Amino acid sequence: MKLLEYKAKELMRRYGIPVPEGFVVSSPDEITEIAGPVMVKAQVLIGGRGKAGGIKPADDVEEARKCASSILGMNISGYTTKEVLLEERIDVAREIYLGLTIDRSMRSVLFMASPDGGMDIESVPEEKMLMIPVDPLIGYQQYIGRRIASFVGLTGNQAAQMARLCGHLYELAVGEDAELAEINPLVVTKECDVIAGDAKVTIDSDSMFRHDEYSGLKEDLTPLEEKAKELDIAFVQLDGNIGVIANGAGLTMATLDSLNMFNGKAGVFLDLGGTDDPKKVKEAMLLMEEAEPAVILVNIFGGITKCDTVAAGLLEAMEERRITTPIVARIKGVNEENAREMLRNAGMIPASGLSEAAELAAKESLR
Amino acid sequence: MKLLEYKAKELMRRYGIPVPEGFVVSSPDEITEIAGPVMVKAQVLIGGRGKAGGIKPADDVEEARKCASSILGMNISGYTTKEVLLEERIDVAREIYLGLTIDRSMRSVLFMASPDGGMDIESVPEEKMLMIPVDPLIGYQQYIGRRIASFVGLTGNQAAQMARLCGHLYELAVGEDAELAEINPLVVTKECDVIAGDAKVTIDSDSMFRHDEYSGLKEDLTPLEEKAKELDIAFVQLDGNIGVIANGAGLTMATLDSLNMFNGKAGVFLDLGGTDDPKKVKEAMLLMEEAEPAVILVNIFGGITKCDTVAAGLLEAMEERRITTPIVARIKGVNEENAREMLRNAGMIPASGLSEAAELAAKESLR
Amino acid sequence: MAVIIDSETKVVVQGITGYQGTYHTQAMMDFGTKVVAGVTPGKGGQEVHGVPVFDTVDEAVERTGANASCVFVPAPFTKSAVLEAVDAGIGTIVAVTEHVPIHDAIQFVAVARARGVTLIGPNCPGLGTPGVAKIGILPNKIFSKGDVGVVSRSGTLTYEIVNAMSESGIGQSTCVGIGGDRIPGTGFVDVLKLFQEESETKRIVLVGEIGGTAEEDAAEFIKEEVTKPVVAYIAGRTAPPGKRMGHAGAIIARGRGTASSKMKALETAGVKVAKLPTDVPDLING
Amino acid sequence: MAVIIDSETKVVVQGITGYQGTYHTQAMMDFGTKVVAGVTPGKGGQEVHGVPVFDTVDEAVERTGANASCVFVPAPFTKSAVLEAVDAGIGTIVAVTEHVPIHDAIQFVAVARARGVTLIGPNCPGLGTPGVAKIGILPNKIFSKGDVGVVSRSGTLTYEIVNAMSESGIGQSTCVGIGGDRIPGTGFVDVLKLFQEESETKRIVLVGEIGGTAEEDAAEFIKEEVTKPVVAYIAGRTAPPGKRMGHAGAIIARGRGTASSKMKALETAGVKVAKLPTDVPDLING
Repeated sequence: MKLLEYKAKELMRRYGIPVPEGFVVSSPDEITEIAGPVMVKAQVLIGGRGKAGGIKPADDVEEARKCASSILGMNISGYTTKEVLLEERIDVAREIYLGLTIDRSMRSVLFMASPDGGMDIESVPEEKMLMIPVDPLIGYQQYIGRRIASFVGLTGNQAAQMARLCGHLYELAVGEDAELAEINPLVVTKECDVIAGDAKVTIDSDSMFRHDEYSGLKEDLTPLEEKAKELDIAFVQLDGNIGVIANGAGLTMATLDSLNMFNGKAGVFLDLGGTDDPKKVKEAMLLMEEAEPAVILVNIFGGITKCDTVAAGLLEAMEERRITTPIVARIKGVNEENAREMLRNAGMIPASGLSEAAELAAKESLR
Repeated sequence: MKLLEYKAKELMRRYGIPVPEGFVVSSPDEITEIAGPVMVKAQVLIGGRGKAGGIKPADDVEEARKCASSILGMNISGYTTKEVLLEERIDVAREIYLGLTIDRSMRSVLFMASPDGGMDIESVPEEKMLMIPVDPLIGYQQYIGRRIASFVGLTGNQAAQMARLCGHLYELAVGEDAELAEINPLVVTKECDVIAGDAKVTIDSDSMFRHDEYSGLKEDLTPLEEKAKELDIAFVQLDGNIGVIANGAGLTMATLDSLNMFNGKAGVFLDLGGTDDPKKVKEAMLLMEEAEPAVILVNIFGGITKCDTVAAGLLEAMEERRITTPIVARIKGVNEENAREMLRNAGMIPASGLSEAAELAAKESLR
Repeated sequence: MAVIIDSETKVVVQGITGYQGTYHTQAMMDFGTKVVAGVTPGKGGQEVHGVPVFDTVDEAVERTGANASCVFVPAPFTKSAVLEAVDAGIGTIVAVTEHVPIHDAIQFVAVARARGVTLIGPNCPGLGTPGVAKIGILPNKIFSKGDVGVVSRSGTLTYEIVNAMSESGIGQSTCVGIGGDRIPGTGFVDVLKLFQEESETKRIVLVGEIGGTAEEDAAEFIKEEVTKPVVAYIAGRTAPPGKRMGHAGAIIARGRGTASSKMKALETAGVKVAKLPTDVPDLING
Repeated sequence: MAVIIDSETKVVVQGITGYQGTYHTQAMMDFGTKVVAGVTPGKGGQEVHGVPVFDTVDEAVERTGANASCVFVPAPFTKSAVLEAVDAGIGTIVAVTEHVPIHDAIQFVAVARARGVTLIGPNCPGLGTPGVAKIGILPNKIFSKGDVGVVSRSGTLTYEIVNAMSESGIGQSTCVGIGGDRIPGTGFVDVLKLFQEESETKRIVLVGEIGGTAEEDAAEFIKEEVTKPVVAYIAGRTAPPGKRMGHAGAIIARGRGTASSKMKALETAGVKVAKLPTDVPDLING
């Protein structure tokens, strides 16, 4: 669950991280007063808004309204701008990068910092990027902040501010179940204070059960994606014309790989997770039909359910929606011969192996 | 730093542990109203006040004042009662024991619980006492509370209350740096609630730097003990007549053991800790003189200071106070011959070995 | 012989009274696993398929000598359940539960590893040794006894591949599904080490996926330490790039984590890499 | 050879710019210890007795290869200092600081032990091997080279006994002052194990005190595992009973923890127990 900049900054403020003063509007009319020069910033869940014209300076209310009205509604890489943040303009002396994420190989939280923050952070050379995994048995300790401050070249009072800030960022990550908390740029102002210029926070969606405060937030999803999310089905839109339904990430990817071998191209794919629950198979089928693929390829490895029961779920969905799209279905497990017979009788194209299913679907899609 | 019952209960309440309603007075006149029947309880830092008559029931204000005035000023095992707690009387259905302390061999916090709480807890047989060390890497988890609830025979809602309470007690111990937090009895009321009948909390005195709230609290110390505490010198009053000054707990105890071999009996002993700081030696000497022993035995092992410098400290103290008590002094380390000469010239009895020093002091004390 | 589990393994099922717990308790027993106890707080005294249920793991261990655990409790309670098992002295834990919060996993994985406990998962199918025992949810019918050790990040894809192996007459020594979560208790390298040391395992199959650098690390380890032949399949060659973790993800990855990076690393380490999962049996045989 | 330290030991002094840190840096170097670095936050770039000072332990390790640490920082910062050393990969830590909060000690001792770090202390004099190296504050002049391993909970009493040994011509292999705090990083048993394994140590002296059950545990271990002759002294036979930890203390102790309990346990384990510290040299000699 990605948070918009202003939500992320609210969080950071709550955890004691300095952020500029600001407020959010969804219409220019809401701007009645500004305390001084501001930046008007598009609130979208995608990077690159600066280059897209989504960030503009304004010196008075009139100008601020003008900027807001030009930015509101703006399409930035496919995301529509519905809100803008009006934020006190800060005098930038230096831009630093500070990020906190999950390091798989160390199995820990990872601090990342670079003296060269700002736009081109991804191309910063390795030696300019400090990475410090936080030992989970130890947690955050002041020396981590001291190492970071020293690496990015801060000393004295600024180093102390940085060390405190790193501690707060860690507390935020743990307290809010953030899998990413990034400040780029972290600004050193001309007044020598350290303050978050931008803020990216992603909350671990698996932690929502203990964070009611995020349940109201909507991610910027299409109606189909929204529906899939509610059903706990991974939904991805690609540019081919074969709809793929499979269970498990690995098997789904293997199915895509197999299609590719026969020159088939996946359009939408749905991953049911490790389940072979016939109800979920049926729901996925109904969802898939709305995406209007040329062919549907179903590849289910039956774990705890019998294949014929899964097949029955597929048939139900077909009947309920009178689906006419060609369907290649391969269900592996107990009673698979029964299942194949049921599918054939219902006009589907049954397959027994993964390669065979992929070949049949690809052929069908190229007609 | 031991806390009085009402202070300990304030803490427990703050951490979410149910305690009876109550208030504290230091004079019967302060009692103007009680909400119902109360217990009037002497607030002293020693056990056994019940048997000493320090806890009495009262049904109305008149009676409460009478009880308070009989308990206030009461001497309980050497401690004067300066305050009484008037506490709502609770209907006891069962008394449980719950304690939390430090387990040296497990190097951890230890939960202790018994279904048989109350007066005679120390004689409860081992099989009636559950001990659960809390793995420091894991911390408190609900299953610890479940194990305790099950052991003391609570089920359903009471078990849930108990598990929550154990969690709060652990939070209290860690949050307040308690080395002991004991609830005896933990009462199950006739209304089936679980509530702390009594409360003992000892705060780790080494943690005072982060607990300003306890700095105002005074322990019940004699003036000499108070002075020793300020100087960070361990002061213990025994029933013999030899005053012992040594540095380090082990060496001090070894000095006592040696005295004993020669039939000498230590009165006061002062342990300077691992230091041989001449300033501290001098302060200890001045303190010791106030305790008026028959003989003073000084046994200092010089670590980083030269012996003659330590001896000079002793001499200063003698001159400042015109001390006439016989002094046996043994200072071990660099320049010890010099030091011995200085001591001899000042009229002290120098010794070179620990046994020799003990023998001389014992002989002197038996004159 | 086998890795991690053997005939002395006695399993306690945490969350045994739930649907999954009850179902897979039966499936594990059908496979031959000694399921000696179950735990569900508040349900102590009950029985599930004849297995006694206790309120705490500690009690289960004391009464039944359980030395391994299979965790089916819901995600919000998984951290506490795993820590309870560690604290009770359980030496092998399989955490099947998916959707465990990542910060919970970081904590309990660190504690389990520090305490020398073999933790598989979370979000994993578990492991099985044909003819000996199974802990987890791998389908019983896919296995056949043999000399190939299988280690996989995937669930159903593992079943697919193991099934294909069995159908081709290639049996398994032990099959370990380490799970696809970002913080796995046991990683490829841990299992490869065990396979290399264990004598009944003659050949190894590794099933990976795009994302992270676990396969690259495995390749490194294989190059240095593994002398047994290894066949691998990496799922996701044609998958779209995954969710990006802000700039941070790109900075950490620095070009690694893609299917081609993984396949290249493995090939450099002398591993035969299959194009499709169905090619794995052929590559093992030749 | 020696236990814990050897000629490859390179020490970083945490809190080197304080009075104690500066003094004992010189004393350690006089003893022959390789003190390669100091750490005091904010004072990186300075030098103390020619030893370079860094802002963090990590930097000190990277620049100087330090593999051991001696901690002199004030009690409020000791936890962070020890954890910093552990995190930086230091393998041996001597925490001299006294008055460390007990809950801090519980935490950092647990982490150090879990990470396989040898932590001596807190509140300890440290350890020394004559002719090789010393970490801590034991006085240099008390030592002489020999074959007796000394382990002690006490500070100055250790100096007394080691000094008496040296004056009687009995030298030491390594002398370890584990410190008198309730939560010691390294206990008697840990050190006894090392002495038993190490070949230059032929005999062992153990110096204990009343309180706790560390001596009883040591006696148990000696009985089972130690074949080298052991002489012990327990201080406090005539000391008054210590502060009682409410009921809890009495319940835990159940009669153990007294001088007579400890002496009896040790004697039962075949240990010669001295009545006075000054008797130790005679008992060692026979």
